[in-house]
Amino acid sequence: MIGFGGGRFDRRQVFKGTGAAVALTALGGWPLPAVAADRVRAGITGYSVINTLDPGKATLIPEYYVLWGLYNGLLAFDEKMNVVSDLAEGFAAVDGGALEFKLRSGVKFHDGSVLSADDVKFSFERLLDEKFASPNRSKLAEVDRIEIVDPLTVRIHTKRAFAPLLTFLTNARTGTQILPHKAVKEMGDEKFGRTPIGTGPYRLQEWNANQGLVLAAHEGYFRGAPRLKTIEVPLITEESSGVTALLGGQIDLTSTAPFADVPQLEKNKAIKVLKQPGLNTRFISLNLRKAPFDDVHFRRAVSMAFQREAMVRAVLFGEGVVTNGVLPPALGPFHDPKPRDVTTFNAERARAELAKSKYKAKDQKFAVVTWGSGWWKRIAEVFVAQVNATLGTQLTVEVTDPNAAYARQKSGDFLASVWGWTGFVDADEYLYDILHSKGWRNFGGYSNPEADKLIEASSRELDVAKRAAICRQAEALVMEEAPVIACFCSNIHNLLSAKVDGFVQKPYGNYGDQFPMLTVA
Amino acid sequence: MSDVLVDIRQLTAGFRSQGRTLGIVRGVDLTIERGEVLGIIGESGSGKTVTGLALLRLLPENAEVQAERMVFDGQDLLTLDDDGFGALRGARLAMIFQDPVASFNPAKRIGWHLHTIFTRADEAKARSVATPWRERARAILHDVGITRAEETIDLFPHQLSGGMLQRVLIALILALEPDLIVADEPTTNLDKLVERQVLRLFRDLQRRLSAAIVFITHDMATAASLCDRIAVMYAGQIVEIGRTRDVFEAPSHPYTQGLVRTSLALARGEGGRLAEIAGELPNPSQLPPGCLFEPRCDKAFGRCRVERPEPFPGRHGRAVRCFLAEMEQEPS
Amino acid sequence: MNSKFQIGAILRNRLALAGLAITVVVILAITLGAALMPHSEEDMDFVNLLMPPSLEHPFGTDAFGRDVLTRVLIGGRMSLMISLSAIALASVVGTMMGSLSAYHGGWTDAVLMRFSDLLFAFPSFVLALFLMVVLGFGTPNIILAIALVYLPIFARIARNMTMLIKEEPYVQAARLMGRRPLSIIVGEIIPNFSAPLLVQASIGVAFGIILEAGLSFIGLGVQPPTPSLGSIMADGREYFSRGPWVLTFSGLAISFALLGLNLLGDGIRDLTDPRLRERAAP
Amino acid sequence: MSLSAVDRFLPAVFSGRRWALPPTLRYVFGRILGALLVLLIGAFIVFLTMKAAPGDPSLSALGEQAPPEAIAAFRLQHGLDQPVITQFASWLGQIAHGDFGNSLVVASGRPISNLILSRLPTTAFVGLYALTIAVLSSLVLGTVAAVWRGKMADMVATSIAVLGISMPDFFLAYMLILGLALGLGLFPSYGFVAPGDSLLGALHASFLPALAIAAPMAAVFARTLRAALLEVIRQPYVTTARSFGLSRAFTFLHFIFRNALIPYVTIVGLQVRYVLGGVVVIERIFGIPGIGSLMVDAAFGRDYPLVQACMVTFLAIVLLVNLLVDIACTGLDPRRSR
Repeated sequence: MIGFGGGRFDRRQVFKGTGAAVALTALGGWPLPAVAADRVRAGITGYSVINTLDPGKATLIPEYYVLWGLYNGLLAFDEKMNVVSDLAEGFAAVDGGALEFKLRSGVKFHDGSVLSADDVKFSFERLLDEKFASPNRSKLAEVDRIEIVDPLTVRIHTKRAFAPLLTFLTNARTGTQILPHKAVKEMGDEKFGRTPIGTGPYRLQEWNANQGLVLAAHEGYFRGAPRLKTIEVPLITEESSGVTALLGGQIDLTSTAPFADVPQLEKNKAIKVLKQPGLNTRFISLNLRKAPFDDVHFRRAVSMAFQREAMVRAVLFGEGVVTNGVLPPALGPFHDPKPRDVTTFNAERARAELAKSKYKAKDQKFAVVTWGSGWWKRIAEVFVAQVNATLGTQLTVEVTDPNAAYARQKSGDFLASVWGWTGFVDADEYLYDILHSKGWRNFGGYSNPEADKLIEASSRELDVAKRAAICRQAEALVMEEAPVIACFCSNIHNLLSAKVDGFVQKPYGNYGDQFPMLTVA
Repeated sequence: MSDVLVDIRQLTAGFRSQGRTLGIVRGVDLTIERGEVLGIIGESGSGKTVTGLALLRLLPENAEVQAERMVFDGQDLLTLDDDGFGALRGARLAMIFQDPVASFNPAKRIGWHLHTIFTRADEAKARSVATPWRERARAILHDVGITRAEETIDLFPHQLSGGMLQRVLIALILALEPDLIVADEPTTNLDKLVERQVLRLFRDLQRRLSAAIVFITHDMATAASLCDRIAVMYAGQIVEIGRTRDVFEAPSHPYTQGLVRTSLALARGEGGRLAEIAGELPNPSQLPPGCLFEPRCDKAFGRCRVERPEPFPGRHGRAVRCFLAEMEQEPS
Repeated sequence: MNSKFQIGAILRNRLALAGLAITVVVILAITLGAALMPHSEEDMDFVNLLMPPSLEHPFGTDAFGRDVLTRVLIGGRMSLMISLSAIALASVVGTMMGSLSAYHGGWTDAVLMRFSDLLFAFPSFVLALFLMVVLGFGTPNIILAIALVYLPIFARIARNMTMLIKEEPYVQAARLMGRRPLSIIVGEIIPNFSAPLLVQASIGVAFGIILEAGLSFIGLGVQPPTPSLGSIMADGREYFSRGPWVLTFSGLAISFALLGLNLLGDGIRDLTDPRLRERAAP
Repeated sequence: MSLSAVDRFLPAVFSGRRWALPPTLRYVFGRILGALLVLLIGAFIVFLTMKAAPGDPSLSALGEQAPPEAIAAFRLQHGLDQPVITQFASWLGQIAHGDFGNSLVVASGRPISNLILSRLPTTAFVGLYALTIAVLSSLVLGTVAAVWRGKMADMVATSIAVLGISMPDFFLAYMLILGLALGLGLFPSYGFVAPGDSLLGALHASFLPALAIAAPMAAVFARTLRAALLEVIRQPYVTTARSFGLSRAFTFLHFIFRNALIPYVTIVGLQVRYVLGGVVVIERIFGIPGIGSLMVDAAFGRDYPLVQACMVTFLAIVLLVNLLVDIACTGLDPRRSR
């Protein structure tokens, strides 16, 4: 059994005799917090479940954290969210609107096989296969067919122009990572998910369900063998436990940090805090099919009835920025920084909107659904307290567990519910999925034909500046009707022990892709 | 060295409770001679058991015991510390309790008890015995009339009857070979037949060890059958003491007279109820100002109500705590 | 022989006395004290978020700028209310179950007591957790979960005591007079073991408070904004390093209250259980 | 030859009329059968109750981005749309083969029996560690309190015991982390070292969680021991032992303590329920990969089969310990064997 506590090591390592300190521990000595310099313990904090390491099946954030280090996509993001090359050396639009990708030569999978265009075609077609039922199928939904030009050249034909395609081919929360055709066929999907093989800098060495994993360096990695031979990845359910573990020297790196602890941790010399506004959006999801949120005036009244700045202070302890829509600032040109009246606190205007509404404040006694005991719960608490104070409503908070809250979102069994999404890398995932009348994350039933048209148009526009302008226009149009009540976007954090260096944080909350960059002093 | 084994003067004992001390024994004077059997008779609450326990310093922690003099075989017990006293117990002093079942360690077998006592006795007598303990155990169980000794050794106390256990207890005492045995109503819980057998054992025991026995009982007849002398206790005082024959045949204290009457009535098979002495023991917190027996005494007169009688000595070590006895004796 | 014993006896009484005093202080605090507090337990103050203890806020403020002392007092009331309701429910149902079981014997007994044994065989917190997951969130469900956890203890006591008492002549007489079993159980049997029930209930209230706190602590607690001691602690744990006073003071408050209840429970047991009283004579 | 050796030497072997084994065995078998029956009924009730729970395991299993097709496929694959009775029947059938099925959410697709078997040693280690701390400290506290009853030592021991009961274990855990781990740096605040890797390391790493679980237990044990000792001290056979002049130490050990052990062991056995309960929260705080944290994850994830399996495991452990305690008490108290 492998574990990840103070002075944890696996027996093989000891028998190999690496590191006198570790060997001493095995002889019954005290567990030493220091680790050998060729390994790092990178905790995944706040999560306890990794179900699969098959990109085609992955849905959970911690699954991505790990598989980003096991696989590559054709493309990747740099820290400024520019799309750069990864397995593809380059790409170009060819006649007929297809995208042609030139693959690097000599890229080896963990099993020693060499990457070819067939693997790319296989990976994408597998994702598109309806029988495979991939949760990431929508990323390639616009793809018509995949053509192998030569062993190192692939063409992707789309049904029509589809702007988000490039971002969806990055090694992010996309599922479009490249798998070895032969190995997957030999193992079958189920087994592959548990013994994954990719081209990434690390391969899976050991996996204890619900406890953690051990990754070993991929010596044949196309950018050169990683410096750190071993990465231990314990799953630490409690974020606060992750902090104490880092402070106590039981781990070296965390994937997240509790918002409250960040200011103190920034003062702590033993620790480095990396942070920036993340690619996420937090809002109050409203059910527009039911009273009172079927009334746009009531929605606007509520949206103007609370101070988002206070919410950021009380909920995130300042670790975030207020938002005026669903597109977060990290999306760059897609984000419109200009404040909107409808998402700005103004008690008088809120009450004026309420007066126009067909609903009376005092009749409103419904519950705002939220979950857990942490900051999700606090969003609802601050929201309800302020809205009640401003409008005289009698809203309450209903805490459930995430599962029940999600089940109610899907079934429409809610009036208002704290909600949010994280790790989306393309504006389309926010606008189309959440606000388009056909978007599958549009739980409230919002429908605006004009907005639908704009959103659809944006995905056809390949010029980034023009596309961003359309997106901003669509968002502005939608937010006037307040189909969701935008709240804020939270910072993302990584905590590093002072002796660890080299981690470059990206707004979508990257993790495993940085493992080969790490150095230990 | 005289024949006096135990000499006690003005023994008082009581229990502290809620900040007060409730007196139970109120100035008992007692001498016990070597090898004699002294019976202490009284109804429950009269202080006879407490006297016995005080003798072996076995009263619980909340007890308060005082005496002017407490000497055992020339040794002053009052100045002896707890360890010194502990060395006497089991070696020279021993006690047998009313409830044989409760006297045994329920978690241990009979053999264990015997073995423990052999060890204690050998240590006290500073000797080493070559005979295997099992053999000694068998022998001593035979001595107290247990025929299936071998099996008995391996049984737990709860598997034996009260009578059997009392026999085993006597066997334990036998092994200890003490000089003084305080037996606190050892036959009360036994049926008549077993009681007779156990009493016979006591006589054997006394003969073999030539130990002095303080036999505490509420039964006049039992006492009469066994004891050389009898002390009658009432409300924490010895109201009458003397040779068994003297006390039994010519009870002097009205209380003793009552006890003897009751006993005779019972022996004749008459219901004891009529002959019983009416009334109850005085409440220790509200003692009568005069004679403690006065409220129940049908012969009480004026003086009894105001003055507490002292023991009035008579012939053959007789002493009676009653003004009537004093008056009867006066002319001679 | 030794006079120290008496001091000890008084000291032991003093512990029980201290328990009573603490309990009275706690009850006064969560009733009168809470009413007299200048702050509201729900009003947020976004200027004074997570302020350390001061004269204005002796226990500091929480993430919403709410006065922690006020919340602890109101939360204590909530916790006590939950625990009392749960124990009341458990004692009534459990006692009836145990008594009926013993009185009727046979199949009723077998089924009811097997059920009670089964409940009793699960670790209490595990059972409560399971029940909360099944029942869903919310105060009534917490009460129900705690009651179910504690039910078998009352059932056992009631069954054992009823077994003894039902053979008593007055119960037999009542039965011969044709009184209904329920009336006999309620009228004749249960009143005869109210003392051990009372002791168990006082211990149970302390137990219930801990159980509620534990459930709230892992996120299965009462609905906000109503505070309970457990939910305050759960909040405080979220920002323990930033504002340790929230968890520390609410934890100390719960420990203080439980100390009082436990000492008092000991005292009641000493008073009602004659076997535990020091005997006046051998 | 020491006396205890004699006591051990004495049993049955030599005596003729010996009946001990068959009834004792019959008693033990009866108890085992009874426990199995309770286990079966327990499993049944847990299963039915779990089915009544709200929520949908497919949502937890597939994550928040899962589209409807994936959910439908998942439900079909795991038979979640079948009638409850059908599901229960197939579940029972699996259990008959020692198979709890696969986890749906927490470790999707993994056999639950493997999951539980890998967690069991961890929980057993921490639990036994806590139990050992509790037993040792309660032996000292309880004995001190009883021997010097009513005196200062009793006061102190009793107060410690009452404080132990009054402090919720999870609060104590945080205070221990604050003081001993983060403050003084004496113990790690997080993580678990398997005793198989380094026993000292394991004892060191698990000290704080074990202490947090042990404290309330130690308090209960100490009070029980004190009460039991005081009860036994009043027994006539103790006075008899004193009247034999047996040494204080011998009397205490063989008469008083030996008999007080019976209620003590009974209570220790009953408290195993408490240990297991405490383990749930404490494991989570300290990040210990045991059954407790598995159960919490399963419960929040609506991993039905895993929650069921955890409940049944907990039930089985408690029943097993009850059985062991029962047998131990029968050994300790000869009056029980009849």
